Formats: sequence, C-alpha cells, structure tokens
Amino acid sequence: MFTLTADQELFEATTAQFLAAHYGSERIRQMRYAPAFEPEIWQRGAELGWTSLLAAEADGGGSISGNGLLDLLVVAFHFGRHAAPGPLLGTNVVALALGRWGSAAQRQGPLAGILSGVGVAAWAGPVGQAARVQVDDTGEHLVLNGAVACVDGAADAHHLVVSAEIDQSITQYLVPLVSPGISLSPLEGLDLTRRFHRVTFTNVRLPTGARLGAPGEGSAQDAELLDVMAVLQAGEIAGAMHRAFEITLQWTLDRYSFGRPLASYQEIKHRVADLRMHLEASEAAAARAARAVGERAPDASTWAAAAKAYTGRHGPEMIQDCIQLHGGIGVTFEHDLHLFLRRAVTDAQLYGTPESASRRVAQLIETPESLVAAR
Amino acid sequence: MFTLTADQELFEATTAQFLAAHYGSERIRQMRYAPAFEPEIWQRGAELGWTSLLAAEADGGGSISGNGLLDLLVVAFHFGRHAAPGPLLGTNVVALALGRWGSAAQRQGPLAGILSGVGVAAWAGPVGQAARVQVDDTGEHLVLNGAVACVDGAADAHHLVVSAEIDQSITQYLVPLVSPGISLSPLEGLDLTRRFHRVTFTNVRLPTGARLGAPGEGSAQDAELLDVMAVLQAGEIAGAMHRAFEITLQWTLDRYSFGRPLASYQEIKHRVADLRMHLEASEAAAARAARAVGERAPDASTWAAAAKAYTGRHGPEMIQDCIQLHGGIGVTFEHDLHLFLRRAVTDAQLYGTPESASRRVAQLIETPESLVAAR
Amino acid sequence: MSEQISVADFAARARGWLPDYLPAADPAAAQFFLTATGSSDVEDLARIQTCRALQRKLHDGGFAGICVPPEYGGQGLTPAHQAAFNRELRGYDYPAEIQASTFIPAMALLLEFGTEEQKLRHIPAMLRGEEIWIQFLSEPGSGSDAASAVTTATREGDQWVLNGSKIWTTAGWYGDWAICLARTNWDAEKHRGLTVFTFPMSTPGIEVRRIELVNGSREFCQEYLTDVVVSDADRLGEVDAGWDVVTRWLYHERTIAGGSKYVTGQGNQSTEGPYEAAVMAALAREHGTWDEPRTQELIGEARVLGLVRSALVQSVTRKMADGALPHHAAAILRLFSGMATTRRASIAYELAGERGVAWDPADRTDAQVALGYVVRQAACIGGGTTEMARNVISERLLGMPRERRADSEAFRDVPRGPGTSRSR
Amino acid sequence: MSEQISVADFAARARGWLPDYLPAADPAAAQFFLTATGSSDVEDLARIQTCRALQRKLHDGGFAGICVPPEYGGQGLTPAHQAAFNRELRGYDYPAEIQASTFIPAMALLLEFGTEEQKLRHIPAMLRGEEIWIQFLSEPGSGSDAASAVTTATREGDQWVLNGSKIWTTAGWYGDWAICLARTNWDAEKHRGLTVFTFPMSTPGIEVRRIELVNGSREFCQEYLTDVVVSDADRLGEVDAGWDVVTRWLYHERTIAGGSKYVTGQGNQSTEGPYEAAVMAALAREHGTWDEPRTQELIGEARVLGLVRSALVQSVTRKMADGALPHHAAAILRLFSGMATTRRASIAYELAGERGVAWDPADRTDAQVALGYVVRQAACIGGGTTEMARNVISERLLGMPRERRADSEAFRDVPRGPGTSRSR
Repeated sequence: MFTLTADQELFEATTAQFLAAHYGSERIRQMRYAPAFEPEIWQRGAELGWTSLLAAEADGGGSISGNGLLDLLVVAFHFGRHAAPGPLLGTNVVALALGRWGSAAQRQGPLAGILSGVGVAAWAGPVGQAARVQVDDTGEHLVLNGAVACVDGAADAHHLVVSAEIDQSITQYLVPLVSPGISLSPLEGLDLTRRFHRVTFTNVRLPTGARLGAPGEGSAQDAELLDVMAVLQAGEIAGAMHRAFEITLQWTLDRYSFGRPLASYQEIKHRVADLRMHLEASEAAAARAARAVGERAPDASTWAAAAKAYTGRHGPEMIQDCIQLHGGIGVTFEHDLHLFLRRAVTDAQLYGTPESASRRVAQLIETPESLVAAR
Repeated sequence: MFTLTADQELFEATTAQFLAAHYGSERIRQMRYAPAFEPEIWQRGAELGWTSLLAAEADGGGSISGNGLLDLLVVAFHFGRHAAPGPLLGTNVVALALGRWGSAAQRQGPLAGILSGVGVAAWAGPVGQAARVQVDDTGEHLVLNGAVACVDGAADAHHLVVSAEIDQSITQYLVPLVSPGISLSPLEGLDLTRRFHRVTFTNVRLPTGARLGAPGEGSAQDAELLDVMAVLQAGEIAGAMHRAFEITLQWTLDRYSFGRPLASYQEIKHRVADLRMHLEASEAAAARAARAVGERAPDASTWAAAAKAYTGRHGPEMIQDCIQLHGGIGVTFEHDLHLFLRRAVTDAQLYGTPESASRRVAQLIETPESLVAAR
Repeated sequence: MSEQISVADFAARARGWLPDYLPAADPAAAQFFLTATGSSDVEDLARIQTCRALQRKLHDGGFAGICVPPEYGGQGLTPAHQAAFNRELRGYDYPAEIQASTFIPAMALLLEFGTEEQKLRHIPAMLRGEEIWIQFLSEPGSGSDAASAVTTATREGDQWVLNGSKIWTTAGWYGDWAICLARTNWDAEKHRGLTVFTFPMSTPGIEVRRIELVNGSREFCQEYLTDVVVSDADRLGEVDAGWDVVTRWLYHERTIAGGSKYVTGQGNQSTEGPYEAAVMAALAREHGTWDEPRTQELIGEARVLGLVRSALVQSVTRKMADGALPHHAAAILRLFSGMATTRRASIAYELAGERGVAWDPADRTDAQVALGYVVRQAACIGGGTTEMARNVISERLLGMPRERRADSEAFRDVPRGPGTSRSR
Repeated sequence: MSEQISVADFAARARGWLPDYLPAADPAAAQFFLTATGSSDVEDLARIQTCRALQRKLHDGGFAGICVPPEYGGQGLTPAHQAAFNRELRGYDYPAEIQASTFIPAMALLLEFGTEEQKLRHIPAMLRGEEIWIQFLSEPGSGSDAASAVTTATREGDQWVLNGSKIWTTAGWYGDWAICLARTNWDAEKHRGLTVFTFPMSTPGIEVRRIELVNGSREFCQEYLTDVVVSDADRLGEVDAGWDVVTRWLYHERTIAGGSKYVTGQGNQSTEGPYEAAVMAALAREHGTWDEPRTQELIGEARVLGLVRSALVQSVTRKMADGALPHHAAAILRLFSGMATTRRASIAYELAGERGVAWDPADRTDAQVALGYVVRQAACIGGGTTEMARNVISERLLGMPRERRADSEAFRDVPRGPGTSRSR
C-alpha cells in the first residue's frame, strides 16, 4: 500500500471497514443482474468523505493531506480491492471540474449536491470510440445533437459533463440527464457492477448557463480530467492487484500438491515474486502520479499516463497469472479472482487504453537541446 | 531436428561433420578481425552439395529429396549450429534466381560457376533501410546509379543481383562486382563472420544482357527470393537455437549450486521446458515453410513469413534466456553462446524484421466470403 | 465377418450410406471454444437426444464401434477403417458431443479391464447411444494430482459405500453411468490404495451441481456422493489396483486430440471464433484500424501462432510415431497450445480496445472477445495445466531431476494442507 | 576536532573549497552503462592516476573519509555531512571510479574487523588515494553461492599459502591490495570453514587475466593464485569465521547503490545512452519512423519503465526506512531494474530494425543498441541475479518455504558437480 499520514490512515481504515461491511464478494456477485447503485450507501460514503476531496473548502470540500487526489487515491484503491460499485470515478471527476471551472450557480447547485452524496454525476470523457456531439447556439438556447459511445454510470447520474463542438471550437457543458432529447441505450460490460450506456442527444435544449468553463476550453479541460481519471483508475487497478495477490499468496500456502504446499515449488515462488514486484511498482506509480496531478506539477500528464500505462498493462496480466496459479477453481464464477480482473481490465481499457497512454507519454517527451544539437 | 529421408540423413551427417571439423567455436571467435570467407572450404562445401540444391539438373544442379529447399534447410540448420561463415544464403538465392529467370548465358556462366563453388554471389535484396538504384537505358547500355544500404557478402562475391528502377518499372540485374563505378563501404555488424557493405553504383555501365528475368518483374522476383531467404534464415535460427539449447541443458546438469545441480531447481526446469518448446516449434515451422516454398505452394509466402516471424521473434529471446541461465560466464566473449545469438539476431533482423514478417502474414490473409457476408 | 472388408470398400460403402442417413452439418452451429455456448439447457438436452439418435443410426448402419469386436456390437475392423470413415464423415452432422467420455476413456477401459459380463452389458448400449458415460476422476482437492483422491469406498459385504466429491465432469447433469476413482485403502502409499467403480447416475445419494465459469459456461459439474451403494460386480479392475486403470484412463484422455480409434469423427465442431485471423482482419477493417501497421503486426502474430501450431502438431505427431520422440513429447503440444491460445486471446482483446470491456449487446464478437479474455487461462488449465506439461517436458523428455515428493508414505499421513485433516 | 562543525558550515566550507581544487565534470565523459567504454587501456590507467590525484586533493582539503575516525585519517563527521558534501560535489569531477571496492567493502570491513595495526596501515593510505583495493570474492564455480568458495588457504606457521582462482574483479589489473575469501577448513559446514585475508597484488603467484565481455568491455578480471604466501598478520577476522565478514561484505556491497556513508559522490557518471526515451525519440525522428503509433508506443513504454523505476525506488526506500518493509525489499528494486533494463534494450533493438545488426561505423548509437542487446542479460546477472532476487522476495519477504539445500554436511562432501572432485 501507499505511505500515508496518520490522518490518511484513519480515513483509509474507515473506508476499508465500510466497504468490507457492505461489499463482500458474494454481494458483488449477486449484483450482476441487479441495480448496482445504492443511494443510501453512496450517501454514507459521502459522509466519510468520498465526494469532497477534490473540491475546495470554499465550496464545502477539502482534502485531508493537502493533496485531495492523494487522499482520494486511497478510496479508489479500496474500491479496487472490493470491486465495489458506486459512481466514485465519474462523480469525483465532475466535482473537480465544477469546482475548477463551474459558475457560481453550478457550484452552489450541482456541486453542493455531489458533496452531500445526494447528487450523482457522470463524465462523457473522450473515449476511443469517437462519436461527436455538436452544439448549436440559438442565442437563447444551446441545442445538442450527437452521441457518446460509452458513458459509465449515466443511468444513475443527475448530471453529465460532456464536450461539444461548435465551429471547430470545443466547450464543456453540464447537462441534466432528465433533459428532453437524451436517450440512454445500455451496453454489456465485464465489470459486474458498472453500467455503461450509449448516450444520444437529439435536439437537447440547454440554457447558456449550462456551459462549463470558458468557450473553446473543452479539450484542455477534458485533458485535465483525463489525468485525474487515469490516476484514479491506476489506484483501482492497484487495489484489485493487491487483493488478487493476497488471495493468491494465501492459496499457495494452503493448497497442497504431492504432499507439499504449492508455495514450496520454486517455479511458483518465482512467479509470486514477480507478482509482488508488479504490485509494489503499480502502487508506487499510482501514488507518484497522484502527487504530481494533485499538485498540478508540470509533468502531471506524463505521470498520469505512465501510471495508467503501467498498471493497465501489468495489472490484468498479473491477475491472470493469479488465476493460473489457482487452476480450475480460478475460472469459476463462484471464485473471487475474476471480480478483480473485471475491475482491472475495465479501468485499463476505458478513457484510453494502456497502449494509447504509452503513446501519450512518448508524445510528452521533451527533446533536450543537447540532443537536437548533437544529431 | 527435422524428419529426414535416409539420403538426407547421410547428407546431413556429412555436412555436420565437415562444419564441425572446420568451424569449431574457437575458430569462429578468431575470425572476427580476419577475412571470413575461405574459398577452399567453400569449394569443398560445394562438392558436398551446398550450392546445387536449388538449381535444376539440366543446369548441373539437383535436389536430394525432390525438394531442394528442404535439403538446403539441413545445411542452413547446421550453419546456424556452428555460426559458420560462408556465402550460403546469398549464393543459393542467386543460384535459384539464375536457374529460374536467367538467360542461357547467365546459366552457363555465373550459375555454373556458383555450382562448382568457384563463383560466389550476393543478393541486394529489399531491406528496410530503403535506398533505390535507378537504371538508364541508353539503348546500347544500361547505366546504374544509386545505393543499397546493406548487402551481405558483397566483398567476397563475383556477382550481385540487384533490382533497379526505370520509369516506375523494376527489373532485376546480374551485376559483376568488378564493374567500374561500384564501390563498397564496410558496415560494422554483430555476426563475427558476416561482412556487410553499403554498395554504391556510380554510372555503372552494363550490357543489356545483364537483365535477369523479364522487364518489370523485379519486385515479383524479389518477393520469391525473399520467401527462400526467409526459409533459410529460419533454418539458421533454428540451428542456432538447437546448439544454444544443447549447451544450456548440459550446463544445468553439470553446474551445481547449493549442493544441487541447476537442473534440479524447478524454476530452471520450467524455463528449459519453454526453451525446448520454442526449439521444436521453430524447427517445425522452418521445415513446413521449406516444404511449401520448395513446392511453390499457393500459401508459400504465408509459410515463409510465418517461419521467419516465429523464429525471428523467439529464437533470439530463447538464446538470451540460455545466457541468463549461465550467469556471468554467459556474457563473456570466450563463451560460445553469443556466437549463436549473433547469428540468430542477424538472420532475424535482415531482409525483413520479425515484425514486418508478421505484417506480411496479415496482409496475405484471405477473407472468406462467409465473413464478408456475415458482417 | 469372415473376410475383412478393405478400407477402400468400407469408405465407398460409407460414401453411399451417409447422404441417406445423416443430415448435413450446420456450420453456424460450430461453437467458439472459449466462450459460453449461449444455448439454453433445454436446447443442450435436445441436442443430446439428437446425438443419441444419430449414434443409433451409425450403429444400425454398421459404422459404430468400427474398432470394437463384433461380440460387443462393433465392426471388428482396424484404425485405418475408422480413419477412412472419419474422412467420409466430413460435412455431416454426427454425435460429436457424446464421443469423449463415453467411448474414451469409459468404453476403452471396459474393453481393457472389464469382465465379460460388464462388456456385454455396457458396450452394445454405448454403441447404440443408450448409455452416456461420465468420468468421476478429478476432485476439488486433487488439482494436478489425480492419485490424491480422497473420495472413499468402504466395503460392506458384496457392496461398496462411496462418499466424497468429484468435479470437472462434463455431461454430469444428463449422463447415464459414471466411472469413478475412489480410495479403498488409506494405509497404503497413495497410488496403491485406489479402486475404480462404475455405477448408474440414478443411484441414490448422488447430488449434481452445475458449475458456472467466468464466461457463463455451465458445461462442468461437481458431484457430491453420500453413501452411494455400488455392487462389487460393478467394480472395474482389482481392488487397490485402481492406479493401473487410471494410467490407461489418462492415456486414453490424451488420445482425444490425436484421433483415438474408438472415437468417431474429428472432434467437436468448433471454431477459433474471434481468434481466427480472418475474423480479426475483418473486424479491423470494419473499425477502420486495418491500415495501422501495429494492427497488422498483431493479427499476423495471431495467424503465425495458428500456423506454427499446426506445423508443430504435424511434426511432433510424426516424430512420436517414428520413435524419434517419446510419447511424453505430447506435452510440448499441450504447452504450445496453451501459450498460443492465451496470447491470441490477448491479441483479440488488445485489438478490441474499449469494446473489450463495454460493448453493444448486438455485437456478439465483442462479447466473445471480452469473455474469452476473462476465461483466457482455461486454455492453460483444462486438460492438464501448462505447469504439469513443463514438468513432463523437463523430467520425462529431457531427463532433468524429478521434483522431490512428500507423499510416499501411507496416504493417511501425507500432508494435505492446513484445511484438511491428515487422516480420517 | 573538539566541537563538531555543523552540516551547513561544512557544506559552506565545501562550496568555497571545491571551485579552487576540483575541475568541472565533463558530461561527455559519461559512459553508457551497457556497452564498452571505447577507451583504451592507456586511457583507463591515466584516468585511474587522475582519480588517485583527485582523492589526494579531497584528503588534503579535509573531505576524504568524512565518516571515518580522525585517528585513521578521516574527518570523524556524520552521514549528514557526507550527504551534504555529495550534494555540493555535483558538477565537479571527482574520483568516482575508485570509490567502490576500496571504500566499500574494503575500508568498511577493515573498520569493522581489522586490528588497530591493520587500520592504521591501510585506511590513511586509502584515503590519500595510495591504495586501491580489489575484492576477491566470486569464484568460477561459486555463481550465486559465495559461501561455496574453494580457493584454499593452508596454514604454515605464521603464514598462509593460498591456491585457487577468483573472478569478476574490477580493478584487478591495476589495484594495489586485495581482500580475499578462502577456505581454511574443508571438514566444517560450508559457512564455517572460511577465512578472509588481505594481501598486496605484488605478492608472487598472482596471475591476472582480463575478461572480455560480449560487448567488448574488458572491465573484469580473473585471477589465478598459485602458492600465494600471506602473513597471518594480514588475516582479517578470526580463522574459520570468515562468513561473519562476508555477511557484512555483502551488506556493504548492497549499499553502493543506496549511498553508503563511506562513499564520496553519487556514483559513477553514467547515462542511459540509447535507452533514454528522448534519444529514442530523436532517432525515430531522424529515421522518419516517429509518426508510426507503434514507435511511440514502444518509446512510451521505455519511458514508463524509467519513470516507474524512479517512483518504485523512492517508495520502497522510504518504506524500508519507515520499517513498513524489511530490508529484503531491496530485492524488488533489483528485480525491477533487471526487467526494465532488458526490456528497454529490446525496445531500442526493435526500433533500430536492421541497423541493430549491421550499422554504419559512424553511427555509435546504433553500435550501442546492437552491443547493448547482445550483452542485455548482464542487467539481470551482475550484482546478484534476478533469480536470486526472486528467491529473496519469495522466501524472505513473503515467507514462502525455503528451497531444500543439499550443502549442510561437511563441505568436503557437498556435491559440486560432475566436473569437480568431491574432496581435495
């Protein structure tokens, strides 16, 4: 796990206990065909602090350590450890957006709602399956048309942040999901408790106050949110790896083959050592990225993409090897491991695959003058 | 090794004994700064059959099994096992080209020279580092200008097959390397006994009879030669893997650590099992490709590229793991393993990398009608 | 049969018979091997009924049990006849789903170890499609070590009483008879206290539970045996000599892939589904990614793995037949197959990008890629793990020292882990 | 020194002293760690002479042996003073190449195990740059098992006679003194029959052979000891208790990377050379491949490995300091570093394509990529293999059962392989 302050440790313990009490793996399995959002539990999570860490104190939020993203990483880690349901990622990303770029009305209304746990938000972030939303500005109203291929948690959310284009200028909007003309069509997905939808906009009329941030700033804002999302995804993946590792190490100690524990077989020991290394590296990368992004350091985007690329590549592979070490029982639905694999791959592939994150890291490389001169 | 006929087995034994007698690993190490081509030894190899297997009986050649490429694969395999010097690949590829597309004069002169072992040829095959040769047709003469970035064995060869372009039409030419205007500039290389040169053509005048094959057929002919080259490279790589495996298995049995042979450690056993699998698969792929290409089967190019892609990817990696299993001694110049690594990577990377071979396999996929209809 | 029919004549007879008796195969029914069938239990059971009827047709036409002696309902011919029939059978629907388990290992073991009475009772019924058999071999605690079975049979006069649990049985929920490994002596070394029994699935005390895999498949079952009473006449082989039977059992299991003489046809109809390179290429074109070099590199790699696997199977099979390689070399094929399938699952998943985790319900290929990725390791587990294959390659094929064993004492005293008592 | 100087004052004094006494570092002299230096022996020896002179300047300026007691020529200050000096030293040339070996482990072991006479004789000379020490630890047959040394010391009165061979020594061909592990008792268990000696390299009977690595490096040596006579006064530690010394020896070796208090500066100047992502990107632009997504993916992966390594080092170092992880967790860093370096070597080689096997002599980066690939595994071997790191992680950090050992009897009877006699 991460190196924490005493306050963070207390916060972590509370969150971990709460999630363990409500989201044991049997419960997660049961939720696959049931509604996965439980408002009461979410509101109690909000009381624990799950929704307010990325918001300013002036808006009713506040961090524990001074870097709210580092604090929130702890929650994401434990969401990964439990493959827990709840709009943690989308709601926090939107909270950050509202706090950073929102109008007074947006901060007093929707943001306050989110902080209290009553309001839930989703982010139609840029995903690979491109589908554009266009906006028409009638002067009085904004009219949205188009579709977003895949939005996490849209059915449970009250507000959606979406970027839309007018005259090659992209701007973010905060859209109430009850707006006439919005339709959701469900996708199937691997994660047992995450629900994805294609969101279609057909002549959706919004007041001009729905704009979030300055006109033309949509792509820049999306890029900032993408960094935050990457950090939280890396945190969840690290948590999923942590749980899978814990289960697997115990299994190798308990399971006997030919009269000896699996843990006494050198080939297995060495694989477990590799798993342990990837786990430690993933935790370190996620924490380092949370520090950089939370501090808005100059290299924040590089660290965010690096954490996403590393955990997204090695997390799922590491959990697959945990499954292999279990043999047949590891591929049964009643076993827990696949819950963490599903969570890890979902985080790995959405909002940029590990491969695209690697490319992003490369694109952010600055060529030192010395090299330019030398060649 | 491959499954052979009795005649092939005899041929194999002779070649293996001859190479073992002349090209022990100490000799290979000594050759790194010395001339690597020894005409007497090569001529004796030609007497054993190394140069005639891809030529027709009418031209003085002939196969052992009916498929000369399958026979030649055995030689390539043992060249790989010894990291042996000699213009085996280039000379045989040119022999095939001359036999298949050469004029009577080209077959009676240069091809007969090759078969006897006195003539040596090189092929300026298409390599990734693109450098084009242009040809001007004055009516009386052909004039070549341009450069080929990397040719194997050009300094030892009498003839070079090179493709050149005129008016977007590419044709092959057989060029005497003594022609005025040809200059060779040496490259450095990993293989201790292979010498590479950049070949530059400056107003090189050739008679029109230097044309090899029909005008405009250069690319198609290069593609056919590339298939043959890929098979022979795969054969050499498989041979290099075979020798590295043999050395490594013996090492694990002889070397003791903490009072036990390395071979008794399960992690090492499992790695050796993987190495054995890659070796068997590489041999099978090379032999299957030699069959298809030697028979000019419809899927010949697919098999050639598949064998190159598989051996080129897994051969070097497998030998690297052999080195790792040796510890420090494995990265010393006095050890033999690196000789086989150098040979394997050289074959893997030239005339198309494993990655480009994979792409070629993909490009050759035919989409069944059923799939087109279904989607 | 006085004079044996020639292979050519037999093939000709099959060519004449087949069009009139067997329906054409439906390519659309071919199943992708790594994901759930998508068919309901009702549909699956209906298919099993069809298989029974098709098997009966084969039997009545003189094409069932081609290598089984006539006295047990077979044709008494040679593996070459079976191979010729298999070739003719291509393109026809046939009872593919009931070949494994029933004919190998069950029928093969009956032929080798059964009493005359047992053979006469069961083999004709099997060949007529009336008895589908289930293998009770693996146990929840046995993993790769079949000899560590703890399902126990206790003798009571002419009967045995069985208690324990078996797992990873196919056909467990509709089969007719079981062949079951049980421990009959806890004081012997673990291989020397085992005995094999047979019994009908209708015997009281057998509870069957379907197992769901992570891809939704419900193909496998677990069974709980509680005081299941078996007649000593249904014992197969000698008491405490069950390991002799299991050795052949495992041998026959391995021949499933390689074409056993007791198996009709060339395996279940299956397709490589989304791992077929042509499917990957078509998808890439559809999604506009085909022109990326990396896409072609990955698709090419998938195809290379398929091609090399076929070359490897052909080469190793031939070398084993020649004696150039011992039969343990089959472990190389098992290892390669596991590695190649998991890699191809990963390639398909990488190519799918986010469609591999959230997809349009209308796109079944995306669903196959996603579920195939989650169940990927099954390809390195089912039918013997790749770890066991590496043990076989290193120890049996290469002669590297065997792993130290801690189970050579009386089975009662062999450590079986903190969760199990050392003795009963 | 009556009152200790404060760290800040010490740093200020260094800031004032350095510009006048040490030359500026030459960034062009930084060496790529995986390939041959390209420098000649004459150049290397000249550099060692420079290092001796620079060490002497440090000594005379009061900056050598900052944590060494004044009675042995040091400054008697604290690790914080050394760390402050190291910070000030950045940008200056300093005797980086003679820190390892001489100061750790040799000087550190003299401080811990040496007699007063030994300390007074050697440590001041070391600090003045007059004695460069060599480690005679590894042997051709010992691999990862230092305690299996077979170089033998036989007592003859007040002297010992040493015979055997040592390998993987740096500085072997120009060093002044050696610290050497030898077996003094073949009848004890292997750890209990070892003794450590010191002797000058000028002692008769020492033959030094340079080892060439596959990348052309001649940094390492092998030594053959034939009847090398050593005075008992030069023995370090007790007879047959050499393993106590070796335990600390290995500890000090591990601190090289982590900043030992006895080492000046922050390590040899080195560069990641062609594995630096910025270099890869510049090369890709030069060769026109930068715009291919796969190129960016690979370069990004290389950069990610570098970044994650730095995050991991920082995180694990902190956790070990906090006690959140035991010191064995350093094996995680060693394993990651080996994996990351070999992967980056492969990425550079894949990006280079055919230039990685045949290159223009003018292009030294291509040569580095090619030779770096051939010597790649050195990153998983040198300084303890990755296999040993996995043993440490699984057994020490995770508590998985230890490997069975077959070397607990008298060393004479421990199997050492078919090529070696069991006893002498």
